[in-house]
Amino acid sequence: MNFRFSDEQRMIFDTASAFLAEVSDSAATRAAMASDAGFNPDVWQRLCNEMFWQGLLIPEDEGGLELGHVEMVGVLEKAGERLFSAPLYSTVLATTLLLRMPASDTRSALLARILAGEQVAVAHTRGDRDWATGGITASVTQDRVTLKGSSRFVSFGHSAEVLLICAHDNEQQLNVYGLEREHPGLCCERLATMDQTRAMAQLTLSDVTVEPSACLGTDVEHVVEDVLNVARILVAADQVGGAQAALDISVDYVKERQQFGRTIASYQAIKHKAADMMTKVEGARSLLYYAACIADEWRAGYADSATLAEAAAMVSASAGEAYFFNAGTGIQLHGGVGITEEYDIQLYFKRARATESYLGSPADHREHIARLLLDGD
Amino acid sequence: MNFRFSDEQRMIFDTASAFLAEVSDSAATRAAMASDAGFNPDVWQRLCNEMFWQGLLIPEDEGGLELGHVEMVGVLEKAGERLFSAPLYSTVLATTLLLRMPASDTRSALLARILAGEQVAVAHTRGDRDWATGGITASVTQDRVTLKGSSRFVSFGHSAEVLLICAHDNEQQLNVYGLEREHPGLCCERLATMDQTRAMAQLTLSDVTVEPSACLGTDVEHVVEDVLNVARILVAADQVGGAQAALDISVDYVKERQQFGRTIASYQAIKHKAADMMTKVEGARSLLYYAACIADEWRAGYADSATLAEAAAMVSASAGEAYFFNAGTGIQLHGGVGITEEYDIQLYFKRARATESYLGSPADHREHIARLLLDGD
Amino acid sequence: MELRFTQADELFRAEVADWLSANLAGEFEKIRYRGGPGDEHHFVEERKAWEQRLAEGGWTCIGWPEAWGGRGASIEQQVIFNEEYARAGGPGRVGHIGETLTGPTLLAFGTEAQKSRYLPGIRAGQELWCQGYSEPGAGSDLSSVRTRAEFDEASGRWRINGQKVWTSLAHESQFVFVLARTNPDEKAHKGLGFFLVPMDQPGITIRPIPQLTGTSEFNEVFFDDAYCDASDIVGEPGDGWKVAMGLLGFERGVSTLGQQMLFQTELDEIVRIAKSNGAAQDPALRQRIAEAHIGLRTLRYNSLRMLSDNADDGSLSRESMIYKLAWSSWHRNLGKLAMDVLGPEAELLEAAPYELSKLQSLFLFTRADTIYGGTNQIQRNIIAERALGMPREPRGEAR
Amino acid sequence: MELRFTQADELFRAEVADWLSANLAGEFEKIRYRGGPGDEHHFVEERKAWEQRLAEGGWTCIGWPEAWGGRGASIEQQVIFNEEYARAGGPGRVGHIGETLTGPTLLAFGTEAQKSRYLPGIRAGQELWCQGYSEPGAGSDLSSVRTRAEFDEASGRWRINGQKVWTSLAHESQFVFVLARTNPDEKAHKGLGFFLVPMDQPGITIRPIPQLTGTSEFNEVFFDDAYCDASDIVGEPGDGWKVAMGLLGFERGVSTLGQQMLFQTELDEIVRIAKSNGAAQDPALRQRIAEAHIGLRTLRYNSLRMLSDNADDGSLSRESMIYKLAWSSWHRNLGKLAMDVLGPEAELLEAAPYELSKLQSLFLFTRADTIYGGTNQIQRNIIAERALGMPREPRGEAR
Repeated sequence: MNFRFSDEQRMIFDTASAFLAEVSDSAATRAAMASDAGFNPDVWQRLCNEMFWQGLLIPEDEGGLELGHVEMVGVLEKAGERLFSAPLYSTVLATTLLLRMPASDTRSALLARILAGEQVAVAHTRGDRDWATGGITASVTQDRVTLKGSSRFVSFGHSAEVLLICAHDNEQQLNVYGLEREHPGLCCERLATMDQTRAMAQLTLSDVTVEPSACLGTDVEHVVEDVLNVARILVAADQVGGAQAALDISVDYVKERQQFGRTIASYQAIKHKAADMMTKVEGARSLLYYAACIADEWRAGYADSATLAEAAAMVSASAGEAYFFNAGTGIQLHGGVGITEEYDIQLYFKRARATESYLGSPADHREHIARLLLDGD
Repeated sequence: MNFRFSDEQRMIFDTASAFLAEVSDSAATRAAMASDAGFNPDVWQRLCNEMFWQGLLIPEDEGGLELGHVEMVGVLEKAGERLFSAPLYSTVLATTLLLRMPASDTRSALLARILAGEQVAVAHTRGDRDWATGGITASVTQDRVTLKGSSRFVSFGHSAEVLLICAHDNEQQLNVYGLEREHPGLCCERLATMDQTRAMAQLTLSDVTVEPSACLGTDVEHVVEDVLNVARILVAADQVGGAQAALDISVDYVKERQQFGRTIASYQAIKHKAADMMTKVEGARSLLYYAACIADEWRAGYADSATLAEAAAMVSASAGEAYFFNAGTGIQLHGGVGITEEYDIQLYFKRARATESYLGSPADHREHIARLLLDGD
Repeated sequence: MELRFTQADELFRAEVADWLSANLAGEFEKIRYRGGPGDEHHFVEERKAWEQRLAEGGWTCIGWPEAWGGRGASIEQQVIFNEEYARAGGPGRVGHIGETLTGPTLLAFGTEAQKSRYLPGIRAGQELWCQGYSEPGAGSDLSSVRTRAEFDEASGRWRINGQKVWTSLAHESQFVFVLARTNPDEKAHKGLGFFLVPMDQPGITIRPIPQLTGTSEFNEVFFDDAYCDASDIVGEPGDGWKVAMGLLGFERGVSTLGQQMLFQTELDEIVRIAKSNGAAQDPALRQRIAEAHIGLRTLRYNSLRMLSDNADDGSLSRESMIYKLAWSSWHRNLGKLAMDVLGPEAELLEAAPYELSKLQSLFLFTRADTIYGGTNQIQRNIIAERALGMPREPRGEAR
Repeated sequence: MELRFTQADELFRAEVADWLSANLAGEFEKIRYRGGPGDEHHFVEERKAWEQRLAEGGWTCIGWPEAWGGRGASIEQQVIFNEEYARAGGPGRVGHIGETLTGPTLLAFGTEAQKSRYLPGIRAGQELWCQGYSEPGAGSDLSSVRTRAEFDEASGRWRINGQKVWTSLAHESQFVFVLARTNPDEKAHKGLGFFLVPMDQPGITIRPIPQLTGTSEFNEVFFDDAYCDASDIVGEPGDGWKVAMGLLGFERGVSTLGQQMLFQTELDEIVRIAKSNGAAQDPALRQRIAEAHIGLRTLRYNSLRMLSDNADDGSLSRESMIYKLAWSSWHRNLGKLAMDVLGPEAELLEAAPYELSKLQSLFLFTRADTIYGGTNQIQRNIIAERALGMPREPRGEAR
């Protein structure tokens, strides 16, 4: 038992901080937001070349770094601190899904493309209240598969070179298919969203026909569920980072700001709000590191799906609420300027709201926990 | 439209305050708590003789004052401020129920006994989570009725001279029967409860036989529901009074108390808690006065049962939470002495908890409102 | 204590409703429910025309004395008017600052000449006003005014220099009232003056403030040698704080009832969505929707108490003191509730690049509710100090 | 970062579990799960005997150096011991103040003579300690000490006069450590001394404080010419604050894990009741039960971070600073949750006149959690000032 980062891990995170400070300051974030794709391709290429985060989870024998979710989570936390606007989460999600598919040449080829800096995105949900998988169906015959339907809230689906499509087949089994973006009948459009730092797309498939070989895995509903629980932990990392940044920039602001002849940081009402923010984020962080450990245990086969799901539900509820609380309270601590476009706190606020409802609300996650505790024998 | 007390009403409340200050100070409350009956019979007799609150709602032609629920609520608010420990609420509840029963000699006789200072209590519930009416059944034959079962949380049922028993008959209709305390087979025992200021009893009826003439009303389920909604408003009055007192004594305490060289009332953390307490209690009070008006409109036939139920649910949720919040926060503002037996704030805290779960929790009341809003067509 | 209105009041209600139904139609149909908080920048021209239509019908400034063109309407009638106006979807009033702030201020503190000059324009819906109170960096500290007013002997006028912020509708207004320091040697509440200043002059520059909504309801207003006449000071130099504080008192009035009707419209919309998208089956959301309903009704009866009490004497009652904190917190929670009821859909804009839906706008704009007009922290100070008699906050003692 | 324990640690766990299972039985069966917070006054004699049984088994003071009778146990082993102790229902320790406060304080600041005199008695479970910190009216302001210690030249001993409050187990203890002012001319943190004082002397009077629970876990302790030896001061006169602050640091330690196991027992009981009485079907309670579960797990991983960090260096980490606020708020909410899950039954006492059920006791006693050891308000000050670098609270400037 040792619940502390190694020196090597600390170094990774320090490097991440330094890189992100350079490529993801306020101006860079706003430029990414205003761009059509929602990110800066040059930054993405630098990330892939210099940081190699896209290969962090990929096994060494596939050419990756074969590091763990603890490292991934730490990096995403730093990205969240900086409102990093890039297809990092989406690519990690796709990687995680791919790594749970049976080994195949198709899979290896996709992993190699990810390592080379290409983007892969996952379409798994209709995107309605319950975030269940669905929205796309697969009519499977001997020699071809026809995909139909649509999927919303596909993270960076509009800019991905390859889409991993989760589709229910004739027998209600969930399969995963890999499609090139240019595949005939596949339409990927960016959605106009309130949070502009995490670009989302809508995929529409009108009678898309693929070879059976495009299928990366069949009957993988449970695998996808596991992967989405890992995804929740990855999102929670972003939330913890954002909640920390919201606290930090707000404390910096109130220390500077004078009112009624005192720095407003000296008012107890302000101090206690800040203390509550810190309590929220440190609590969420403790759960986050636990969940990251569990994701590694799950990958290694030591933790089962239920343990992973419980960890994901706990940290999603906690980090989602912490981020929203901290960003909202941060606006309040900023006072009037908090609602102006000029200050960054409102960007954290919008990202907090977007991530809080992504892949289930805190109340949904608590209900998951309640089922575990209360609905047994 | 005029949402303000008349001069006459203010006078009634001022008189109530003065009387309660005399008979229900901290020492008197503690003496009542420690007594077997949970109240001081002399004070009760003085109340009946000097204040005549037991006759406040009774029509003039039955010998009462024929005042409204606004006056009753105002008096109960003052009683709540003083942690008044006496069978006032229980008697008002019984009166309200009696007044909705068909006029009869039996009814008039009971009203006269109430006016004379006797106590009447209502047994209406098993007292489990949902507070539904029930627990006692009536086997009705031509010439006699047999009552069986038990009822918990009968307010001052152990000291009442007469018990009004709500019982379901063979056809699942709810009827009301009047029983003398000494009736054979009827056992009324005081319950040992965490809050000692509002005494509660358990009634057990083992094959109690009564004449059909003991029946005060048949098929009155809806009437009893209305009366219980009035009861919720009466309890809310106690809660608003208690919430106000919890605020007042806490503010008085922090103004006196010095720490780190300052009166602790000068700390913003303390001031803002007090401001939140005031916001809660004033909000609940606004709903309370509305609900009291609705109770009067209901009595006059201008408001229907649904309007009464909505008002009761709203004020119960609001006043219940306000009282608990204020009493709990009051303990915190008192610091260490808040948890000692010596200070009164803990008595408010216990009464707040007891009343908050009595006749339904705030969450139950909100669910009632949600049904109205969300479950229609 | 009486909930119901008299028969005479109900006749008045019918009159208001009939007039609105006949007039808020045709060319004005499209501005129904528009121009509220967060939407002030929409349909301004149409709303100006509407303001004049209202004036023609005698429905502006109904609470003013008849001598100044009002109806001398009772509190009850004003409540009724505001309710019916909101119920009919009456658009956000462009003239509200003149009607509810400048007017009452002049009626209380102004000279006869000032009243004659300014009240008719407000009453007619022809002259619009904006306010110049807050200054950059001063936030809730109204008294830290750095804008200066000097009497210019040469021109015989007041010369104003400084900067104001958070000014709504600055572009649309003919006048601004300005709190400015007349005596630079005095500090805080002392040495202030209250000025009535025409907007259309070279010395005034307006800069919109881009907000998190992508819109700019608020402006900065710069005064660089702006002028007003010698007679355009309300009270004497040094009276500014007294006048300004009186004015703040006028803000808590019958308009709260109309505001609540708008809130009800928002809540109704959220209920409608919840029933259609399955959120109504979510137990946690059911609790919150019920809580919103209870909270709004609380605001209503709180306002009725407030209005009934105010009829009694001029002082602020306990329920008045909590009102800003109560409504702004309630409204902010409503904004979050709207998003949570929408679920994932909450993210989807009306249109690219950044056109918000009505509920998104509610969500984002309500974060300002707990800040402007005195933050929730300031409100709590006020409650603790004025209502509960707790010690005042120490000033200027930070380290 | 590694969640799992090593094989060696798991062997140690088995050893602890085995010993407890063999020893916490028979005569000690009845004290399982007893004597925790709010229950300290129960089974005191039996728990003293148990303390000695523990000592015989070598299970007291396991974190102390072997030279002083400890096992020099690693943090991991201490965590394991505390977990297994709680899991087995180990009773509230009567010796915990000596073991976790006096001992570490003497190990850090004491003389060899003091260690030799006091450590063995603590280690053997023979000499129990209580603490004399808080004073009446001082509350969270530890530094406003009025108790005085004067060196009495005649007897060559320290003479102590004053009053302490909130002292648990005062009647059962042989010693009390006392923070007292050695220099009456100095204020606040200065001029204090830290004394080791025998309880059994005429100058000491104990008065139990009746609490809202009807019980008296806490006492007032009066010092009227009480004495201790010249050598019974830790450090020099004037070092008292430094010693006391060091001691407060020792409080945040491995015992948190054991505390959490007790919390888990409480939560399990609440879940069991919810499943049996229908509360488990109440959606609002489901949310709160889930929240309690998540909160407790948060405390756990927060503690593991804290312990892992503490292994690094001596300073308080961020997660340590929030811990008191987090656990006390969580526990207080748990008490309310217990009542709401019970519903109406929550009111029913175990027995007249005022014997509380375990959950009622939890409910009432947890109101103290957010007060003692620094109120939540003080905790927030500490977090803001020490962790976030915000300005300190002004002292003594009220009006």
